[in-house]
Amino acid sequence: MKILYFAWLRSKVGQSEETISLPDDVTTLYQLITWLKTRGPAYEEIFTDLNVVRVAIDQEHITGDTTLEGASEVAFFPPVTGG
Amino acid sequence: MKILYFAWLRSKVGQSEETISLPDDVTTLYQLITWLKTRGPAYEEIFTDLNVVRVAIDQEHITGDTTLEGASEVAFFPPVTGG
Amino acid sequence: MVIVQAEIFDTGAEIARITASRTDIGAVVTFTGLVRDFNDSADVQSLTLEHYPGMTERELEKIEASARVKWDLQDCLIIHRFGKMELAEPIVLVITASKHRHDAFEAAAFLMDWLKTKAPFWKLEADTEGNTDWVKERSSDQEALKRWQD
Amino acid sequence: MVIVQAEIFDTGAEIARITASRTDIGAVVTFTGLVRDFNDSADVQSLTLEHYPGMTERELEKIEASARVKWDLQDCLIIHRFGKMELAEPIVLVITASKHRHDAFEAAAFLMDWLKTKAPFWKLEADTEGNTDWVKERSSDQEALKRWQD
Repeated sequence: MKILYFAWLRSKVGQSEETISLPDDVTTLYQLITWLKTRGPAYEEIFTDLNVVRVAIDQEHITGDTTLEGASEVAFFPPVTGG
Repeated sequence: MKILYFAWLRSKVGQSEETISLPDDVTTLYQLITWLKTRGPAYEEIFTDLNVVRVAIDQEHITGDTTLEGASEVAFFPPVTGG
Repeated sequence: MVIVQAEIFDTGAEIARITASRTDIGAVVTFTGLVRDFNDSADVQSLTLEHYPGMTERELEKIEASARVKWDLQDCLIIHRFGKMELAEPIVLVITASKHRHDAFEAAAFLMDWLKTKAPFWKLEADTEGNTDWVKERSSDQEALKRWQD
Repeated sequence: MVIVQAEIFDTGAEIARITASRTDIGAVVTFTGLVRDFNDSADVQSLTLEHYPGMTERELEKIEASARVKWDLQDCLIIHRFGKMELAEPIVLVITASKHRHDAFEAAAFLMDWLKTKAPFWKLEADTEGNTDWVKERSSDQEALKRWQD
């Protein structure tokens, strides 16, 4: 699964994109976030306040928890600030 | 006094501008219109329905009757139709 | 600035002139009105705009001043043509430049509503057979202007 | 049409392209957003816009389609730049062409309110001393968008 980070989330994590193999027990978005937070302090930090993190799965905005079944791309980013 | 006509009022009267000497008893706008109507059928016609005639005195819109004292230019035109 | 002219104008050139060497403008809105092929008549071929030289400029300058009082504008331009115009030619241009987009949008819409109802211009349309017709005042335009009245 | 590009665009050229050889357009509204010298930071020197390639285009195409449903538009163009932009450079362009001015104005204002709040772009401002700062979401922009919700 491809994970994308934008703006300050990208700066903190230090990369814009990574491809990961999900553990079997990670099947929903919240489980993914919880699992990502175990991967180091930068991940811990970007997901501290989920009010300032937006999510898109396969390029569609998501609010709330949802299954990751069939998803190939999950993106995390701050609220957009437009043009 | 200079009298100006625009759009279809100009077409009917057949001129865009004329300079007239007002009779002594013509001192207000309504008196001017009444007097102009005596000058021929074209004038009679353009002033038949005053709801469709607009007036400016010295390039300021006027509604209702008013004195012509000090005025040098009276313009008659239909409601404007813009750009 | 207000310009009343017979010549065609170029919207792009006017935007460039307004924004040139300025760094305090965040939003530029332009409205360009064009001659289109149907209006009151079934098939408009050309349009002739008669105006009241002198009064037209005065009135446009007054409304530009009003817009600058109502909204925070860095610049404002009105160009209005008179005389004969062919299909697809530009008739009127409003450009508003502001720090913020809402001021630019609102001021441009206000100016256009005013220009369509109050500016001393009269339209004569000619169809493909050469018939001409003075365009009537439209009540929808008068309604549009009402929303700006305090 | 939606274009997401790094290159500078020319508003005048885009207007010309949209109106060329058409006689059914009565009103063209353009909105051009420019980099200006103060925003969140005291003195902005340049702006870098990050976007989400693929998703950005999809989202812009969706909102363009919405605008074409809500209003009677003859044409509609959105150009949005990404990457680094210097002071006074254009960032975003919306052009709406319609028979009637209200459709053109409303659609352009709607698209800009949406672009300012919903389009997947993130702004990084750099000041004269080289400090950079991610721009925060603004509640005034969110408020602006609310007026379009049914």
